[in-house]
Amino acid sequence: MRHSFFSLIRNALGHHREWPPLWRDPDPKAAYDVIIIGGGGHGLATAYYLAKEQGLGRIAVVEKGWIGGGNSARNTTIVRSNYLWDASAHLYEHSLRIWEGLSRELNFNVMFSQRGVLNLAHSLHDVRDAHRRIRANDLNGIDAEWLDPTKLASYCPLLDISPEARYPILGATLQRRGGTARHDAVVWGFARAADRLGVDILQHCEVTGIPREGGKVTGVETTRGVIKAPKVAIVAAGHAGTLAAMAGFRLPLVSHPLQALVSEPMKPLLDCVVMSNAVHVYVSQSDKGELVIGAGIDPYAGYAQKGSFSIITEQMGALVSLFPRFSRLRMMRSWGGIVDTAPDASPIIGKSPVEGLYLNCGWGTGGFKATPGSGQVFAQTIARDAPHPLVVPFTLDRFTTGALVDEHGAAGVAH
Amino acid sequence: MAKAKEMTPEGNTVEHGGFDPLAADWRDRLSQSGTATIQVDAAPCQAQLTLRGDPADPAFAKAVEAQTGLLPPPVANTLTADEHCRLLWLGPDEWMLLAPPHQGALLLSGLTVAFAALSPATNAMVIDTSETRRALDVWGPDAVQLLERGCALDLHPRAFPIGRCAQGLLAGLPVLIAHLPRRNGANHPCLRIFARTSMVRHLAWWLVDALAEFRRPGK
Amino acid sequence: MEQPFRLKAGGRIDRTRPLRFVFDGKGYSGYAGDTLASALIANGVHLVGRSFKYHRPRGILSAGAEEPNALVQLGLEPRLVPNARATQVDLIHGLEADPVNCWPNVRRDVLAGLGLAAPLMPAGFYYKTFLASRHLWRHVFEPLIRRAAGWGRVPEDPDPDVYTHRHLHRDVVVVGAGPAGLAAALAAARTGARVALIDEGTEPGGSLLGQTRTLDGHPADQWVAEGREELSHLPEVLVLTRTTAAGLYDDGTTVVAEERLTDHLTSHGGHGPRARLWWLTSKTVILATGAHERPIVFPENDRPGIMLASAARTYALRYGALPGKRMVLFTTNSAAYESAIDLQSRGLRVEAIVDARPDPSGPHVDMAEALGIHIHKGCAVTATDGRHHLESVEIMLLSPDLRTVQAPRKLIECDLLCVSGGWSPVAHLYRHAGGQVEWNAEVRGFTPVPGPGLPRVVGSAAGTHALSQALERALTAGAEAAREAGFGDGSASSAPRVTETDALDGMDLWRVSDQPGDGGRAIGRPGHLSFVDLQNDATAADIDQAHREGLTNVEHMKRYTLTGFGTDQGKTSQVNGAVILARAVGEGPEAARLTAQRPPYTPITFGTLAGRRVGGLLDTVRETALQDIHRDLGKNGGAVFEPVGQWLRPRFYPKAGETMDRAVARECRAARQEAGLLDASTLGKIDAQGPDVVEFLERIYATPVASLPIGKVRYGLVCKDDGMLVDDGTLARLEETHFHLTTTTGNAAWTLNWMEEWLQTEWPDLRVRLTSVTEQWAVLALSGPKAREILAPLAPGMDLSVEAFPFMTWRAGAVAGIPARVFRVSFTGELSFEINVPWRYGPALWKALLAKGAPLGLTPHGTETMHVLRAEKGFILVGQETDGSVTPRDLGLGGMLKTKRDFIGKRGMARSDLQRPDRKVLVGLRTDDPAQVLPEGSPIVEAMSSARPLPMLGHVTSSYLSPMVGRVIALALVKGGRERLGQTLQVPLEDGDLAKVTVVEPVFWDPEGKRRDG
Amino acid sequence: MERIPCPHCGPRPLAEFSYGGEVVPRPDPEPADDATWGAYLYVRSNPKGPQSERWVHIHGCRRWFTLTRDTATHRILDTPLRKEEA
Ligand SMILES: Cc1cc2nc3c(=O)[nH]c(=O)nc-3n(C[C@H](O)[C@H](O)[C@H](O)COP(=O)(O)OP(=O)(O)OC[C@H]3O[C@@H](n4cnc5c(N)ncnc54)[C@H](O)[C@@H]3O)c2cc1C
Ligand SMILES: NC(=O)c1ccc[n+]([C@@H]2O[C@H](COP(=O)([O-])OP(=O)(O)OC[C@H]3O[C@@H](n4cnc5c(N)ncnc54)[C@H](O)[C@@H]3O)[C@@H](O)[C@H]2O)c1
Ligand SMILES: Cc1cc2nc3c(=O)[nH]c(=O)nc-3n(C[C@H](O)[C@H](O)[C@H](O)COP(=O)(O)O)c2cc1C
Ligand SMILES: [Zn+2]
Repeated sequence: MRHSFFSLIRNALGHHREWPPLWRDPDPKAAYDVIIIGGGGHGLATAYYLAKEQGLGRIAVVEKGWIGGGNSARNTTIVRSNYLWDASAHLYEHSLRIWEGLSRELNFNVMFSQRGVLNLAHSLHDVRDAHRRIRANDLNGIDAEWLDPTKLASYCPLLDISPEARYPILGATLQRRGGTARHDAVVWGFARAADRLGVDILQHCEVTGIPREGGKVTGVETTRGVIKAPKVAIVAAGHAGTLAAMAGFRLPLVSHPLQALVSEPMKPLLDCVVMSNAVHVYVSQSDKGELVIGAGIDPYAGYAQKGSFSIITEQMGALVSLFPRFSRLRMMRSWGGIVDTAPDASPIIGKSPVEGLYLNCGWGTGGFKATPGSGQVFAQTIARDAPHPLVVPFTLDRFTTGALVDEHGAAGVAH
Repeated sequence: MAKAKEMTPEGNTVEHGGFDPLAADWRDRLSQSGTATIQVDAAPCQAQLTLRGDPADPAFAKAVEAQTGLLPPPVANTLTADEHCRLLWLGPDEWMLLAPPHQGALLLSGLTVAFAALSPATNAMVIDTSETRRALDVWGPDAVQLLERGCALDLHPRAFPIGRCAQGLLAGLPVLIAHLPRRNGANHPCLRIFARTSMVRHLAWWLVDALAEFRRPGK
Repeated sequence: MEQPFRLKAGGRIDRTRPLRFVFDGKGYSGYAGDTLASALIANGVHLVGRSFKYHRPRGILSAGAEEPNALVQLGLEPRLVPNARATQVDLIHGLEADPVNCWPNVRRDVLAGLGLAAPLMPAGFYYKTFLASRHLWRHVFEPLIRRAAGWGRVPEDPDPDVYTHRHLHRDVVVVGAGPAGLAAALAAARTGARVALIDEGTEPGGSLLGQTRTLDGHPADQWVAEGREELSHLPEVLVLTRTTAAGLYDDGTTVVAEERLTDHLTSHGGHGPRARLWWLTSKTVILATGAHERPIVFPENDRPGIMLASAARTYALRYGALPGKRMVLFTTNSAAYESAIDLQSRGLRVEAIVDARPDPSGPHVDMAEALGIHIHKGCAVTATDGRHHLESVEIMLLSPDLRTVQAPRKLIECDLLCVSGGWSPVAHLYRHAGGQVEWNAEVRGFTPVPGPGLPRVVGSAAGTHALSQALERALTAGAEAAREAGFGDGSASSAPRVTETDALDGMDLWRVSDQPGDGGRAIGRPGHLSFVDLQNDATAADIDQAHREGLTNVEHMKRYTLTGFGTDQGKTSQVNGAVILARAVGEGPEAARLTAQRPPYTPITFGTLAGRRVGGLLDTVRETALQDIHRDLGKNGGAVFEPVGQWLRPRFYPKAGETMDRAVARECRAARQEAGLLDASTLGKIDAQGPDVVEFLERIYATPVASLPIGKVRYGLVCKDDGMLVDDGTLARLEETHFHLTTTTGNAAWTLNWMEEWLQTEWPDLRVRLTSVTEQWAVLALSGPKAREILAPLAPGMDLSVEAFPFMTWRAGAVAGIPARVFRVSFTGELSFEINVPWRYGPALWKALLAKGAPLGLTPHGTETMHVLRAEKGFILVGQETDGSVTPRDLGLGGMLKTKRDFIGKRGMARSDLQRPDRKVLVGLRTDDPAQVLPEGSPIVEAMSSARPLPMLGHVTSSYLSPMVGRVIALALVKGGRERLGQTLQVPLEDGDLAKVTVVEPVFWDPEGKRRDG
Repeated sequence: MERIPCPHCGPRPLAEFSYGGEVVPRPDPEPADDATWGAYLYVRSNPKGPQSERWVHIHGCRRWFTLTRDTATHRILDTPLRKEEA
């Protein structure tokens, strides 16, 4: 059933009793052409594009919990493409272009909202870096602007731009095409669309082993039995390392807790995304009204989907300093995700040391924005067993050669 | 060639008066911020020497005792003291010697010589760090409460009795806090807080700000 | 009449202290001790807000933290409080409160009609529509949705209040001061342990404050008062009220709590902080957080006048306010009969008890019947009526399987419907610490599953609803917790005798069917909604729909229907929602899973979280000994500062009316032509000594160390093991085994820690001692052709001649009578002395130098001039010419690297990508236009075009107008830059302009280095 | 995880410490090929479960130490022995 205003009316007449499941709940088949491990946004997008663009028939996504319950459920939903290095800029911009038509493509409103993303500069060093990034963005065909404090004040009047501030705001970069999207909708939209193309979405199916024969992957062992496949892809974010271990290799990744929190829902007050690397906080307001607020990662490795309280107090000190009017608002809920941080804050996409086993991980604190693009280029990489041109710089061998794509500056804190 | 260690840690040998981040106006602000139950003041400037060495080497402890009259405190986060000097634990092989300003140079050279005679395995050394920290004193019945506003150490007298010291964070900046029996001869204990010299004014500001909470209206 | 629903007597309010307040623009009165909710009820005000999605009229459901409906906008600018729960707002004189989500007022809300559109707004409707155009979405639909969503308004002005923090260590922390918590705290405190007892309420007592029980023959409040009294005499006990435990961290040993200090005192900001954040670190934690009564899900269960049974009783007994005149109780258990009985005795007429149990019996039933209350057994409320307030309820008989209802319908007129669907233990904090809960059929709630390392749970929170048992177990838990912390022997006194009226009997009724077609008859009118989550307007039908759409995991259902997503975090809806979903799947409550519980327990103010570390106190400000001088210098009120790490460094010293460019030009000229003076005290300084110090430094530095003679200084590079440059500085050899090292300002702490890490973890055998001496030495950099002339008279004992004191050496001696170490290093290319004196003499030295030097043209300069001067010389600045991806070789410093022995970074640099010939390397740029400063960070291209992406060759790292060179200079990292010397490249500028540049050697001033000796 | 046990100072607030990560031995650089070196620089076991890791009491005694922590729960399993308090 296609979604539209008319189908909504039609269903209202039937008391919404006729909506079909967004996706089926099939039993695992004995074998597939490709098995995607990880039912987050990236895994589901990969499955969708495999089915849609690569013409692969039998595809399964196996998810140990509920789809979208990993970082896809936990992120602050910032979407932008204004990365520093060419390789990243091209990859994220590719994704941003897909975002712009995604709701229609999926026939599911992912509530992509191009409300603009600000990155604040608090020191001359920040200004220099901001300028470098803006100018590089321009040559990469990515929209980017510099707002001086005056322009910034009119663009986002809630900000305290007084020069007396402890870390005065010297200006900000703005990507107008950046914004936010509804994280759950992205997962559900891709799941529904993939399901319609025949992809089996297997929830509560945890991969417990990755069997191999002669250095070649043969499928996965799961809590719902062994499933065979000549091609398997690990798209498990924070758990990429544990899955790699099952296949007998290690990755240049460390999993860290990253926390986020929301305020109580408020009437509209903030119509853009604001990020500050220097004081470690970023914020936007969701369509439901809550402020969605992120901060820096917890410093230690961890898989517990929770972090330390001190991070939250620091984050709030920074937020209230930037937005003195927010002081009397209240935190409604806080939570943590497990982010797979790579040494250069860039993802790893491509082949693994095991034949037939592919990797899509290392998105760390900032992979939500890449969800559609990542799925698309990764699908091609899997189907053709050769890296898509956009992912060539992001293959695993960069950690041998040293050709890192160091986005720490542009990736900033976390998003 | 002149040796670096000829440097004196003590101000009187030179003509100019030294700069003190907690000079008059800050001392005034601190004392005026005090309440009936909490007093804050700059601590007197003392010579501060950092001592390093192997506590397992008895010769090291002996050398320290011979020069200072004090044994390195055997227990972590405690201090030993006599009327003149104090020796504070900073780490398993690190201590801070506090001495009257005019004794600093003497102690420095005495310890330097004494340590030179020790086995290289002890890796003993002494260095003048008088300038690196500046201290504040806080005392009064609510002194601990004031610090608890920005310090996660357990400063309750059960856990932090007189004779204890600890390094940690106060107001977000690194400090060393010592619980001393007396303040400048006055007959009450005090908490002496050492902060890095470049940060001590920020700490003083923070304390003044924190004290506002303890002043009753009308006072 | 004032307060028409106020009882003549009774309650814990102070009738001698009447208070005036305003709600929705109308004046009312209440008493000290009231909450806003109880005062509204006393005034007969039940319509307090509008719901989120459908703008339905809503009243007060509860008397506590679980309230989903009664959200108000509190106070006046600038002290607005958005989204306050009226049930937890202490009434104060002059309080102003407004309902939210309605316009122009709560009775005549223009969006009230939205309820009619409910059929078009099922769960997640927005995902299914607005798909036509992304512009329409962004500019029309999304703003509409946003405007309709959200509750309160953010204040217009910055918050005038301050907030504070306090850290405290305890042996035992007890959360919740109801009977269980009080008992546990008493038992623990009697051992002498340090105890904290915290409760979100205004006074200890918890549920005992709204009941009629007796303990040891006395009214419960007497027992509470005695307990409080005893605690107040124990020296190590802290009792905190109006303090909500927000979260339990660190395996359940850190309780984070917010104490509200002034909101209950005045509306215009009290004395002192508004709230305090407590960080309670405890050896053991006891949770005694009670239980929340559960509503029942039935059609139209959301009207004002529908209230939890225990809440109605609390309003009457604790606040002396009657929530209605004629009530009906709808219950699944006997305990709720107490509410009916107590309310009847307070003058309210109980029209009927509708008991879902077919055959209720027991003392409560007998008592109710004795009072002449009619009990409709095996019945359920199936509809309600009343526009802004409940007017009647409709009841029907439940089928034996509870799934359907049967005629006859019966209508009962009433203005209060009390509901009780059982009790849900409050296990929020337990779950924060990783504890699990599971369905407990006996108490019909999800109770904590004990586990190692988890806090103890007592009282209703543990499902122990019988008061005598709760007290007994709490006393034991308190004593045992104290023993674990090292106090007492674990034995506790015996519990007080209780008039036991608890009734555990009850049944499960999760939902009164509103589903035509599932075997039963249609009930209620079409469009009747059965609400599960009152705040987010999530209905049972929404959950059905979520189930049908495949969202059968409770976490999916929550996110799709928004059940439990509101400011109450589902305290009254989570269990109902989870079980309704389980039943849709065909399972019972034991199969239901609750959604994750996360901090905070109730919303916590941002200001409280931030504490005083906001604004200027956000981060430490570091100052050199010269900061006062910098502030005073210059005519415009001192230097212009720039933040560098935590320091504030003078950037330049403008004279009156001078722009930055002119000031910097003046400072540069002085430094090159006469002399300049820079406060370089912020440089990191490390004292390194020990028998193995040379070996250690050889391993750390990429540049050679051992060959450095005593008395000499060398420039050193520090790389990470990946070969990338991270820091630079100088090494001065003081003695055979003693060095003075400098680091960049920004990396000082990092570099020392990095060296210690290698020393302590990798090479513990090396005998080396590292000490930070950053603040031991104030550093003044005196440089310029007249430096020697200025310094000489101040350092009579020091031979400053080139021969006696050559470049890259250091000498000790007195400068201006101050013991000093003088280093002949130069960051400007001019003759230069970096004079180190004990920190405290920095100002004295500064003054002495200026006194001698000013007549000769000595001019203080800031960091900006320093940057220009060093760039003219092609000296790099770590962090400006580098970005973590640049090696020393890329910077043209390869020649300085050690070739023979290993050092940190050597192997890393040998990796293939770091050997690539086309790496970006440091070059100079000469702009065609001599006045065209290139914005730092600008890209460099072969030839500009409109093609995108356009490949970049590199970027400009530094660019300044050089007054001495007489033109703009620039440094840049350019791909294969050395091979491009002489080539013309282009730098696109922001406004579409282009700068043409020629690649040159990166040294613009004195390439032969003749000036450094003066 | 709000508190870390320093072997010298006892349990202290997390903010006083700096995390050093998994313990990784540095290979002999001479024979190491690029893959070995890259693995040493970047590749980690990143276990979900017990991990031997380094911390430094940076705002306390400045000592580095190693402890075992379960990364799945953040619980510290094996704390280095605290030096005798006498
Ligand atoms: C607090 C926070 C804020 C963030 N903010 C932003 C932001 O603003 N912008 C942005 O672009 N990015 C942000 N991110 C990052 C972003 O969330 C992630 O990069 C992105 O969601 C990753 O998607 P994914 O599909 O790869 O991973 P996930 O959504 O985590 O999916 C991986 C899935 O794999 C499953 N899995 C793991 N192990 C197994 C197994 N053995 N068997 C089967 N299944 C398994 C997991 O259960 C999970 O569902 C943030 C992250 C966090 C935590
Ligand atoms: N009929 C029933 O089933 C039922 C239900 C609840 C209570 N009771 C009665 O209460 C007795 C048990 O009393 P109890 O002490 O367990 O519960 P209680 O409800 O009396 O007390 C719990 C207290 O904890 C406080 N609290 C909860 N969460 C908090 C938090 N996060 N921070 C600070 N304070 C918090 C509450 O404000 C309350 O004062 C029972 O024996 C029974 O008599 C009965
Ligand atoms: C962008 C965003 C907005 C959210 N808004 C809310 C909200 O309004 N109410 C709420 O209770 N939780 C909200 N959450 C948090 C989720 O309830 C939940 O905490 C998060 O998905 C992590 O899952 P967990 O807490 O179940 O582990 C939001 C999460 C995200 C990522
Ligand atoms: Zn320590």
